[in-house]
Amino acid sequence: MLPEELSPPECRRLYRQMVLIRHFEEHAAEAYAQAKVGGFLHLYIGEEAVAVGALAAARPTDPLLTHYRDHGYALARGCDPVSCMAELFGRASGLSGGHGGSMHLADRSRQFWGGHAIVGSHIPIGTGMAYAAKYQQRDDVVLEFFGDGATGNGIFHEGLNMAALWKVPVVFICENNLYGMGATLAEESPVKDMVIRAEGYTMPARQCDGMDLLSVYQTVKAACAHARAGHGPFFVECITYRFRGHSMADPELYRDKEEVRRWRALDPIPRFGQLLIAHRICTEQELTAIGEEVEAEMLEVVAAADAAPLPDPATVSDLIYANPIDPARLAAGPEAVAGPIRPAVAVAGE
Amino acid sequence: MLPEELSPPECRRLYRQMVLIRHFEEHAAEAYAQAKVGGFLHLYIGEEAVAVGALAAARPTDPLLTHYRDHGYALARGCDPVSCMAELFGRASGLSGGHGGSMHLADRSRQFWGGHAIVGSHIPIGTGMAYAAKYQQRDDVVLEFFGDGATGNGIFHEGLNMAALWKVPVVFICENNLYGMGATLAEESPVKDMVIRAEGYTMPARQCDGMDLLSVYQTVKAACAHARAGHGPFFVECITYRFRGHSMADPELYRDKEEVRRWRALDPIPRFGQLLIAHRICTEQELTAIGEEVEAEMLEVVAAADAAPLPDPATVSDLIYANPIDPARLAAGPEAVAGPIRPAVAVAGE
Amino acid sequence: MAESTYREAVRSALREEMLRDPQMILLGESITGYGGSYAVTRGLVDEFGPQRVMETPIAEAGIVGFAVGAAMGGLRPVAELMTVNFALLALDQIVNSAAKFHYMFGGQWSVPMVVRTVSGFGQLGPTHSQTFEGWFASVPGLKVVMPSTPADAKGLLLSAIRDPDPVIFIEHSLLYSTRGPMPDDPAQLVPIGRAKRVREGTDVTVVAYSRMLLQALQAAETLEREDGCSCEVIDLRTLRPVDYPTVAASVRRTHRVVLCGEDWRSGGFGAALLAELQDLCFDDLDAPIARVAMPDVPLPYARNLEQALVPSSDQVVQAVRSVL
Amino acid sequence: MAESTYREAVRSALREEMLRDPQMILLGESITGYGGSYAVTRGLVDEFGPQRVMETPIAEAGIVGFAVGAAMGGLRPVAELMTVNFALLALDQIVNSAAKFHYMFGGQWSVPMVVRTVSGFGQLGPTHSQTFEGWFASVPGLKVVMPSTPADAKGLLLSAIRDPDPVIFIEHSLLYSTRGPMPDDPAQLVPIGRAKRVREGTDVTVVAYSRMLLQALQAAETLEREDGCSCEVIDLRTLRPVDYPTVAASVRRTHRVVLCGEDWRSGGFGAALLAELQDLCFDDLDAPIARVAMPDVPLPYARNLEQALVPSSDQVVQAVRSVL
Ligand SMILES: Cc1ncc(C[n+]2csc(CCOP(=O)(O)OP(=O)(O)O)c2C)c(N)n1
Ligand SMILES: Cc1ncc(C[n+]2csc(CCOP(=O)(O)OP(=O)(O)O)c2C)c(N)n1
Ligand SMILES: [Mg+2]
Ligand SMILES: [Mg+2]
Repeated sequence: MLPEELSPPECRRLYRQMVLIRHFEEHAAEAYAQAKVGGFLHLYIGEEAVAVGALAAARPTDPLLTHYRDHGYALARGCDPVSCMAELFGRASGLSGGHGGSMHLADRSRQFWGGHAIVGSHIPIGTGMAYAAKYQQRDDVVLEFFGDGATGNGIFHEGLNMAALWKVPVVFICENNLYGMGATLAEESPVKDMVIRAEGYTMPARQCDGMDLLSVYQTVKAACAHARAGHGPFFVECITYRFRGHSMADPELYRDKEEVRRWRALDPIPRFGQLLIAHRICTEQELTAIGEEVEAEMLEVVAAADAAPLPDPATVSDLIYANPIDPARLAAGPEAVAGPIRPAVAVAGE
Repeated sequence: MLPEELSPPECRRLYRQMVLIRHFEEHAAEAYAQAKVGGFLHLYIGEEAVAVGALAAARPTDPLLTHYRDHGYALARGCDPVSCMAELFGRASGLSGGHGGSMHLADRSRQFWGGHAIVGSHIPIGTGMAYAAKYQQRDDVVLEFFGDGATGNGIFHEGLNMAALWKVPVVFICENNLYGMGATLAEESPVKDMVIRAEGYTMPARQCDGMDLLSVYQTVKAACAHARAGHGPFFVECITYRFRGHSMADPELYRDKEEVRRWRALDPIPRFGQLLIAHRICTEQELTAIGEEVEAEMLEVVAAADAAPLPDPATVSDLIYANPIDPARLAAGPEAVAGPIRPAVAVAGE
Repeated sequence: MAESTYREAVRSALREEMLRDPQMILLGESITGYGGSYAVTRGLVDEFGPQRVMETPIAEAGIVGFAVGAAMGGLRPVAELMTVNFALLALDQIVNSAAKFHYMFGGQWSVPMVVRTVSGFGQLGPTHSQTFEGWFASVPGLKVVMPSTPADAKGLLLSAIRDPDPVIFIEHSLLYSTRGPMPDDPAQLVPIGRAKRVREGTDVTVVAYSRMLLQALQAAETLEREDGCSCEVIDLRTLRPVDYPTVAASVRRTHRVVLCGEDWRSGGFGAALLAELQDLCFDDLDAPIARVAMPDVPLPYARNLEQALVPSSDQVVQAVRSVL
Repeated sequence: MAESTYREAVRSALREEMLRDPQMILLGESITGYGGSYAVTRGLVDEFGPQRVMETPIAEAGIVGFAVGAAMGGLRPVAELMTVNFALLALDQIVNSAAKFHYMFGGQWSVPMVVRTVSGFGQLGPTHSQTFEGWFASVPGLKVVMPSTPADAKGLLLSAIRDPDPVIFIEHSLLYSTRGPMPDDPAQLVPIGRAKRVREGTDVTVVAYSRMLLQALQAAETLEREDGCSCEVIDLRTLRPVDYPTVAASVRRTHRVVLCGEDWRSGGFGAALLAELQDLCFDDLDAPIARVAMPDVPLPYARNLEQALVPSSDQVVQAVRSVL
């Protein structure tokens, strides 16, 4: 029943990742209450199986783009928790140098190309990255995560349409948590199942249980195989649920406690834990130990982030451009120059 | 085989409308060559059966919105040909006062709410008009025409999605003429049949032969019945072809003469004419007579448009606002006033 | 005299006008069950039902396009765009549909609609901390309003809803909880296109709107106290059309001007104001027109960086001193 | 010395850079079989194939978003938006993606892409005759270029493609068929951010770009002939960053300035320029800075109305006379 590539150590690693995300988010919430985190904070609690299961099914070298509810993906991709927390704290050592904040984490070294806060805006961007991979004959598959709410936006349509048209290697993963901020699925969408959206592009699609790491893992595994084989994009829908409000500011007037309770009973972490016990991969005690170990790590993470230096206001205007131009310097020079100024082969960001 | 509501006089009227559009367009092309028409001119030649068949299937009171290839719809809706031509000539008596030009014809008195030149932009607008009809419990059905190319734009998605979500009485009519400017269907769309687009919204859809007036008529008839009965939006795809270039500027490098010849053989006008003869509704001679009569009318139309007065440059800044505000006048007055300034029930444009 | 918060003032304008005009509808993202991301529309769906208070998909262009059509169909739509940052997605519908139809179709119909949206900041990061009033105010066919007080928020919103032309109504997230006096007549309207002299002075004219009006008034107090400088403060309230007669009259008396805004310095609304005022008052000016604006930087998340950039009353004080 | 049309100059820049850089791609609407609505890309798909010259759906936001991603993936995309009017549909991707990523993600990557688009008019009607350079030029993170000559069109486009930052490159439909000399070195680059003094003069500084540069030069001849007035004419070429040193140096000599553009007067790019120049040169100015711009009207279709509104060399002449 467990795919054989999911060895016991690997299973324990995945379990630990979900726990790590859960604890990270709880500490982030606490730090927000202490005003160490500002702005909007969107927690991933309840949806851990999606990021962990999906990224386990892909390669660590597969480019990853997500929406703003992005902490879980960053951690599942192996980004340094201290740098993640430091970004939430607005520190210079934060994953995005303190410029982006919670919604805009990114770690290029891990092919994590950002949390994106304009709903759906990253969808055509991922399509373009997938085209670049195809053009350069890399066998990468681009992973794009977004919510059910994003599917109502035109940019979703344009990004999927182009991906289908040009058969690029991308897997679109819709995290259907039944709400777009305060909008229920019935209020925001004429279709209950997001996979139906894919039909307009004749794009293969599959739905899975987003509260079950294995279900997500196996579905995304198949999707990546399809895309990597050159068959074009694949659409995955993960039915999941956020246990907390949309953001810390959310009074949650739009859903009742009973519904939340029902979903909390499906918590992906104990669920996967029970599976590991059933398969004799872990004992109850070992799982508890993992929880305690992660919690201890988190205390250090928060302390380290708290101790991290603030960005220097003197540098606030740096980095607006990769190649800042100073007309004052140029004004002296010639009106035309002999090329080439830059290398022909672009290496983005260099 | 002919629906009984299509009486012989009605059939002759529809035939005449197609001929009228054909001749209007040919004269518009001639006037363009003489620089009496400027800017972009998009001819409807070859697609007459769509506008005439569809509008015959709807009520004259059903709100109508189209894309910029709009002369055919205006004439099929009964707009004065002289006013239409005068608009192309940029005259004050033009349908839009000379402000809009060929791409922006409109005639509110006939519920023709405009040619729209930003591809797809009118789609959510029609959805909104349909919502207003539903809200006010009018049994209008909004008709929206657009091309195959529009289906790749996000605004198409947003407009259809909302229409399906709110079940508004609108019929989306996609004029699939196989090209979006120079883009072939295969270049611009991952799906060959535009009706597939509707599946992503679980919107009922039907394809028809856009070169056959009857096929368009019967399909749109059913679509309107569906929408008017309160069952929500309906999507119609008419397979058609433009015999001329995208616009007068189009060198048509992207398609071969042979393909054009094949489609010209399917010309909707003689095709419907033969049907009328077969049903003994008209004789060959009568059809010829209609052609001559229309041509005679067109010569008068062009002459009248040519004689129409130019807009007065002194009025060029009028009409930017329905309620122009002059701060100079206000500055004297009080900083706050007792309401109400305007009537509670908005009558658009009044 | 009754008091109200800015948030309640906006809500009461919406509510009272909906009671008065059965054709008025609201639409937007998370404006029903959630009550609006800034809680402005809370409770309205319960009172007026989902046909009149419509939860929409996350589709800004569609929302505005839909509202344009609803207005053409005879309704009075007020569309909420959650923040002005997202209005970029709807700009085509605002500029090429709402703002154009009356003129382009020869005056056959107008588009009586309001786009309510919000500017502001507070560690929201580069994509969520922008404000584009200068762009909207440059478009013929639009009217643009940015109230700074609860009374103006209500009075101007009522005027905007009743106006037959499209109005961009920009609120400020940092003003929602501010309180202020309300007029005795709850139906009192504030006319679009009318600025307000909120403080009389003789040495310098400070022009502001929205949140910066508060910074300007605070700066005026400081300057009075510390420099004995008498600032005249004008609340622009409407950005298109601008009440130049009122502003110019003040400049002709003070001969010095400071313009305050929160958008980017290069090409922001302050530049538009400066350009027109230079045309109108060049010979009256004893000093260059000074601007307080956001430096040309995407506002970063880190609190200390944000605080180093956001226009404040201190900057207004310095700007005034620079022209004295 | 070799000559070329503006159209050929743009095409040769695209073609030669594609030959030089295998990572460069083009994408846009009707740029393959059709050859581009202004025939700029004609023939390129035959030479480079559909993988490098991509026909796209009519999806401006998607086109720019795709290009941003392609750039992040290591390609050098040049996206064509058929006209600048349609760029409104892509503004979110331009402003919140392309312009933000390098700063927002702490400099981890840049977005080396070019958006090529076109402004212009000619009885195209209100939705198709706009130009928004002032909006683009107000966005930190963007570079904005508007060449007026074939040589600059080529040299600046080459620089834009090789630049690691996103560049908005705005051509002019009425310049495509104009001819001009080309440098002997076909690979010669014109640096972004460098204005050009195209005519020396002592009485007034006329600043222009794109099509208005031609109007300005024509006006200068007229003024020389009829008024004996010596105009210095500066071709701005780059709108962000603006070469203020060059412009200000000229103003300090002439003490009079006329700014020429085709966008709306209220809040157009001319207002942005005016505001900065009055900060830089207030004491050097002997007259208010004059602007030639489009009146605040949606440009109507009728030829006689359009001609009454479009900025011309006559208007430049009058503007110069108004400041003398
Ligand atoms: C274009 C745009 N519109 C509105 C918003 C405000 N907003 C932020 S998150 C959100 C809801 C998104 O819901 P969904 O896509 O389902 O993701 P989830 O939050 O459920 O993970 C909204 C409306 C935004 N960020 N961008
Ligand atoms: C948003 C937008 N992008 C591009 C254009 C330029 N353009 C005008 S018509 C057209 C092709 C439209 O094709 P289709 O929708 O199939 O309509 P058809 O011309 O075939 O009737 C394009 C790309 C435009 N007007 N609007
Ligand atoms: Mg969701
Ligand atoms: Mg077509």
